Amino acid sequence: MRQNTWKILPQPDMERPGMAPQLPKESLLSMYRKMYLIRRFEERAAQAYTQGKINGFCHLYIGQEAVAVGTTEALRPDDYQLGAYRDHGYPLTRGADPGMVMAELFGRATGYCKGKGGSMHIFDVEHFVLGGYGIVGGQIPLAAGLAFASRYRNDGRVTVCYFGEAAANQGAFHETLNMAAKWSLPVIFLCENNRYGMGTAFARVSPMPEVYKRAAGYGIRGEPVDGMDVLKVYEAVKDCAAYARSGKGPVLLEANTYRYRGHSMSDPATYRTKTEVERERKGDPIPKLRQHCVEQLKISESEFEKIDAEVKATVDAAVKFADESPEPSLDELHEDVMVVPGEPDVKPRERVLGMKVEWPRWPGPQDYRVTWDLEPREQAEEAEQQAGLKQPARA
Amino acid sequence: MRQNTWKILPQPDMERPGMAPQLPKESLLSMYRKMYLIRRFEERAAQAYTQGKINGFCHLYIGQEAVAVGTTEALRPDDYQLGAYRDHGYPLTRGADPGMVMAELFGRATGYCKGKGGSMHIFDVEHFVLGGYGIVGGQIPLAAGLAFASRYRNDGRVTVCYFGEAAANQGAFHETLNMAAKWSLPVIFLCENNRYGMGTAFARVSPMPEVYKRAAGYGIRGEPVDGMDVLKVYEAVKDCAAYARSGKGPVLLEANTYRYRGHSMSDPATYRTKTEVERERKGDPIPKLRQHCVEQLKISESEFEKIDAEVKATVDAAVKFADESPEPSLDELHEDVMVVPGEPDVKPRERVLGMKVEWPRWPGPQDYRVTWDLEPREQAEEAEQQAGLKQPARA
Amino acid sequence: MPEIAWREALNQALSEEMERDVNVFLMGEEVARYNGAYKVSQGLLDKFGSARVVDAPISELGFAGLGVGAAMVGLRPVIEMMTWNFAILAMDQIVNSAAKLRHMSGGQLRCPIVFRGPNGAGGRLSSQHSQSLEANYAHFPGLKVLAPSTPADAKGLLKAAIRDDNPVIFLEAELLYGIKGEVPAGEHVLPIGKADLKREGKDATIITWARMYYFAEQAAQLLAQEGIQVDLLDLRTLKPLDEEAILASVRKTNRVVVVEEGWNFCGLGAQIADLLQLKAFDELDAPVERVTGLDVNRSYAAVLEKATEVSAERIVAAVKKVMYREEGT
Amino acid sequence: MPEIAWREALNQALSEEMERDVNVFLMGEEVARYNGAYKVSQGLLDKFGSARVVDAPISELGFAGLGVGAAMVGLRPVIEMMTWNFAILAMDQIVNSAAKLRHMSGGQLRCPIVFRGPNGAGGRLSSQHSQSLEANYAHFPGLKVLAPSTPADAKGLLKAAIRDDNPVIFLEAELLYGIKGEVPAGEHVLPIGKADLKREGKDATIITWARMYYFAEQAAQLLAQEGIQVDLLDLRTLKPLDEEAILASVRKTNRVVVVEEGWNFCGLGAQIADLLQLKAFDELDAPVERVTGLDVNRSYAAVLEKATEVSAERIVAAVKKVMYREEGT
Ligand SMILES: Cc1ncc(C[n+]2csc(CCOP(=O)(O)OP(=O)(O)O)c2C)c(N)n1
Ligand SMILES: Cc1ncc(C[n+]2csc(CCOP(=O)(O)OP(=O)(O)O)c2C)c(N)n1
Ligand SMILES: [Mg+2]
Ligand SMILES: [Mg+2]
Repeated sequence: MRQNTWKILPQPDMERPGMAPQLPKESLLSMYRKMYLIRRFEERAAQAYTQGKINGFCHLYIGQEAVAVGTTEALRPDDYQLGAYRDHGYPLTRGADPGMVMAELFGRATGYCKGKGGSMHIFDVEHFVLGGYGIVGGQIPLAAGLAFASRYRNDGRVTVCYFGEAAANQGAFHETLNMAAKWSLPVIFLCENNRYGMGTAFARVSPMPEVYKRAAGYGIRGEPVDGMDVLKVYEAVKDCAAYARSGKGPVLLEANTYRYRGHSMSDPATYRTKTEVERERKGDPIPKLRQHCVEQLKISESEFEKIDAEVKATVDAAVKFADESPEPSLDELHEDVMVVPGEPDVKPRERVLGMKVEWPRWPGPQDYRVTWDLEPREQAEEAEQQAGLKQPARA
Repeated sequence: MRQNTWKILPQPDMERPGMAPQLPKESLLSMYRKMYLIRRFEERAAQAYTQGKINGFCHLYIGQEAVAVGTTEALRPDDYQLGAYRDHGYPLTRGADPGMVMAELFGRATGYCKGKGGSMHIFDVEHFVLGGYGIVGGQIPLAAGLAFASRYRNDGRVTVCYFGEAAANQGAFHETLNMAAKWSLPVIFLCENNRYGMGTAFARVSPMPEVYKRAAGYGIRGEPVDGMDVLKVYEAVKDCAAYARSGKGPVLLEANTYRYRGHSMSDPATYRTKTEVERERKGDPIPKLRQHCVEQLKISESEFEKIDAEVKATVDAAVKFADESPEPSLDELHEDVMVVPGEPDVKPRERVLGMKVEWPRWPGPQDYRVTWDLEPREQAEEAEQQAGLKQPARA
Repeated sequence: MPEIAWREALNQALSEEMERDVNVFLMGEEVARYNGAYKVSQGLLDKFGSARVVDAPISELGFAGLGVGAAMVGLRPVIEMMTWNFAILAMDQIVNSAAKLRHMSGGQLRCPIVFRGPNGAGGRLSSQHSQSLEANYAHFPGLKVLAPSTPADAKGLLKAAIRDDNPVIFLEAELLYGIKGEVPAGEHVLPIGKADLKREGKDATIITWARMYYFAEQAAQLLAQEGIQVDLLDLRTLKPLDEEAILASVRKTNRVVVVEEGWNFCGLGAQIADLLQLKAFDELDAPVERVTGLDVNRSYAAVLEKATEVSAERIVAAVKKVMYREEGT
Repeated sequence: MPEIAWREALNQALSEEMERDVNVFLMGEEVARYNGAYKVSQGLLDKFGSARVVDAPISELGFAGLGVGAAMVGLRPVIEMMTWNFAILAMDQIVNSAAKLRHMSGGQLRCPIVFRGPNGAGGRLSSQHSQSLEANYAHFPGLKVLAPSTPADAKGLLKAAIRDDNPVIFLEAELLYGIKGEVPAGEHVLPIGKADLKREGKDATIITWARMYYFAEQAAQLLAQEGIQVDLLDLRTLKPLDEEAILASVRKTNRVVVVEEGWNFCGLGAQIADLLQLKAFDELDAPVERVTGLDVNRSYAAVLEKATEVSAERIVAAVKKVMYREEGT
């Protein structure tokens, strides 16, 4: 007989044996490079914001770099990712063109979304980064849809859905986790718990401030990870992705992290003390990885210096590219509202850089059959029979 | 130091020593009378529906009577109650006029809501029964608002919010339980788990079909009760109400029950077997209480026969009253859309029966001060400090 | 041509499109094992299996968003809302995700999804269950809004909606599901954005859509008995609006009545009246009259409900008014 | 009279009403310890304590509904939505609970609640954060909808809204919070439902509300330089609409331009155009022109955003058009 579906799975709270040392040096350096790229990128974005070159809301990822970088490292490059508005880092981990991301922030024609999306809505579909959303929690149901598509087509993909801890109080979170759990969708709900939703410490608005524990309400796997340690994130996501990919269902993974800046560029963050931020700065994930590599793995400092210099140059070039890019043409005004029959999708790097890119191909009518039996008849009938025969706990 | 707010409270699954024998005979007979009143009322409503005298959607409470009757018996008469569209029973437990409830179902001017609400929206504010709602889960946030008002005014009231198990998959459920838990609102979320939401067995759409277990996600008290045993319901609600009233916070109480009829009058309920229904009929809460009284407490059968006869007469009269009542006047068309300045609220029994009724008086500006410190400054500051100092589980 | 009911016409459209394209799936409450609250999906579970005909929990926001996510990567979800009243809970995903995806992504993504289900009155269902919400969706760029009247149009437009690469709001009417009409078997796809002149006349134009078409037709027959011949324009698509067809008719008749089930204030009819006064100012011989549901919450009581509703009599009176042929004046 | 900013005017209204009536409380995201995302609630937590100024979790549907429940038993909640874009998540509780309670209960209950927060563009916020949603709420019976333009009107109408026994949608504008104006200290309560003729002229009427008033005023000044004098009617209340004031003005000027920040299609301006063509058919010397936001999703890029927006220049051109004084023609 089928196992009771509501049984709460064990929630591994304990330290796992580290896989980190087994990582090749290139991986470590690549992760370092990406983290530093995001850091530097965001610092320059902040600067551009104060210069009035970036406008509107601009939410920096500084402090949280280890989460996206460790995650991407642990995934297949064609696994889907999407997140909220604090989204500059996600495409950068996947190999997006930094100049084009910066151009999007500058609202230029050369941006990933032609300057239409801006800071909060960065899409890099070529790299399976599917946005950038501004409604808190709004991306969570979308993630279930991506994972549903993967099960539907049996394409083996996993979806990673980033969201803030404060988004876990949205109804969308509850509804989605219930569906994903029931249908065993291959999705990692990756809560980036940076402890604040705007100016509100999470414990002030939730009696259950450890988000991963909410997994119990859906009978799914839930666990925390140190989001300030890129290797731990890598390790945890690797494990969760394998779990989800193998059909065991979704995971609620809570990365404990910290944002060093205010909520957005306009937030002075007076709700927390300097001491607090300084203390947290000591756990900065970027020097942490570097130190680990230098001290434990004897990688030479000079390699990092070289990376630093390269990243700086890359970001300088990105800013220059954005700055020198044209504003969108007014012809764009009515474009991209409705799809016109026969109109192809826009491929940003092809459009802007003239590169030939490999574009995701969603299977057409002829390409596959659906083999997934989401709810086998016997299972449904059994559930119905169980409902009929139920001898519920009647305390 | 304050206790960690997310700590999961013990969930009493175990049999409690029964309080039932200590109930006075009048209580038992009154509960029997109310259950039978609802049963008979609903049977006659079904009949009237097939005669075309009731229209639209009509959801019968037959089988679930023990839940509302046991609950009301355990509450103060001025505790708030509200529920979904399966709502004919709730006002009847509180002493609503059966003729006026039936008239509402008939869409007559003499109905509780002047025939404007109909079967799904029965309000008897005089008896603190605050509706009757048709959007699944829509009443759940409202209940938190009532309980909020009680804390705000320190009026000692408890709110009971009835909802079906299928409504527990709505985002509104999640958002509301989180708030109610965080603010320790005096509300009992009373899930009437009748195992089906329309034609869907609950386990088919939720990996966690025991609703009370979701309490863990909010760190609140959650427990099941046998909803087919009015004394158990009484006992459980009595206990939960005392708990909530004393400021300990909300409770998620799951009454396991069964509806003998289809979801609504138009549902043939082919998704379950005759055997199933027959088996469940053996647990009918009405004969169960009667048998208990006769066999255990030696109350004579004739007392019940007398009640049965009285109830039948009452319901006959109710149907007659409804049937002979006039349709609303067309002058009503534009009434009760907006409150016109100075316009008093409508008091149904006064309006229809000419009775002088005691009407709830909501305190005015001069009547009270707010003494509730929902979030004492120290508590907020501590939460913020904790967020700052957080050494989260970093597996 | 075979005569079939609305619900069967929809069922055909769904079945044929699911047959044609494996990317099409149907999700909603009670759509699978129960065969649909209104039996639109009768038999589809057996035909297409449980991954393509999916019973959702009562989580409108959640499964609407799930559909949008699936559409982003090339599936073609048909999301059934048990009624549009309940879809208000899902509105954020419809208007903030689906309607904006192509734009926010700068053209990288498309969102081929259909949200469908009954809109408008079901009959004696009181305030929360009787709303006509087309104007609310038509307001948002990025959505198409369809509201056919006949079974044939329903089939042809549902097929077109499923094939469209944009999010489509597809409005049905509970009270039409049983209505029968001739429906072409097999491939029958209608163009989105084209109104249908269902009856021709010269004296006045009645513009309407969805269930109100039947009231308008009834009114047209009554008027014909009095020698008044009307153009009866059934919009079928509410957005994009077929301005051409509207203007062509008013140029001929110079008098217009717009009939709409929902509330008057900020209803879709207001937009049509605006269009007419703007683009046919000199053609109009009388103000555009609107016959709509009354601007009150709907009551359960039969007499009150009836009094809030559009009727053929009210349409007749409005046509006479635009023709300055008011009774007794 | 003291000159204060919009946000302070709102703060005064809140503070005074909370002082006056213990039943009034404020709930929303960031309203308490953070003093409001836009600092409207500055200082209120300190003044009124944590039960009356409540930081809510990000649960729009939940806390909107909580407010409705509290209002049912006589509290007078003011529910702050951080923006109306997010309130779409709460729409069900606003339109299906608040707007229908009195009706469904047959007059037993009232629902004195204010939902308030910024509506419309915030400036370079792209598609999801820039929507003007008044038409969607104005469509529903059972709601009042207010959208003042000046700090004085904002104060006077917010106080009136809090004292009203019906659910009120109160629309602010992020881009106005810093705008200053003279505001009467203390008791200053304006009637709901009364438009304000902010400028008098004879040549044409500009009808507008909220932030667009400032564009209209600018246009009026430009027009005055060319000798064109307009009536500038600031609606302030969108529902119930002040038909009297609208019709009085058109009777005088015979030409109308309606200016609206939101989308054209099914915008509130359509309803006004409909009203005019219906009730002032013979008074109109030209079609009603509408100047609105473009019917596209809003872009982040400065040039695109600007091109979608209303401008004084576009209003000037529209006024000239209704006066048949088009440039170069
Ligand atoms: C539905 C909705 N409500 C409110 C907001 C305003 N808002 C933007 S971000 C934010 C805080 C979210 O915090 P969290 O989810 O923890 O993410 P973080 O910003 O910390 O990354 C709020 C309230 C919004 N964008 N959407
Ligand atoms: C938001 C919403 N979605 C769907 C419906 C249609 N509907 C009415 S009752 C119901 C089933 C609810 O089941 P449950 O909550 O278990 O209550 P029960 O009917 O069993 O008492 C559904 C789907 C609705 N009224 N509202
Ligand atoms: Mg956060
Ligand atoms: Mg149920």
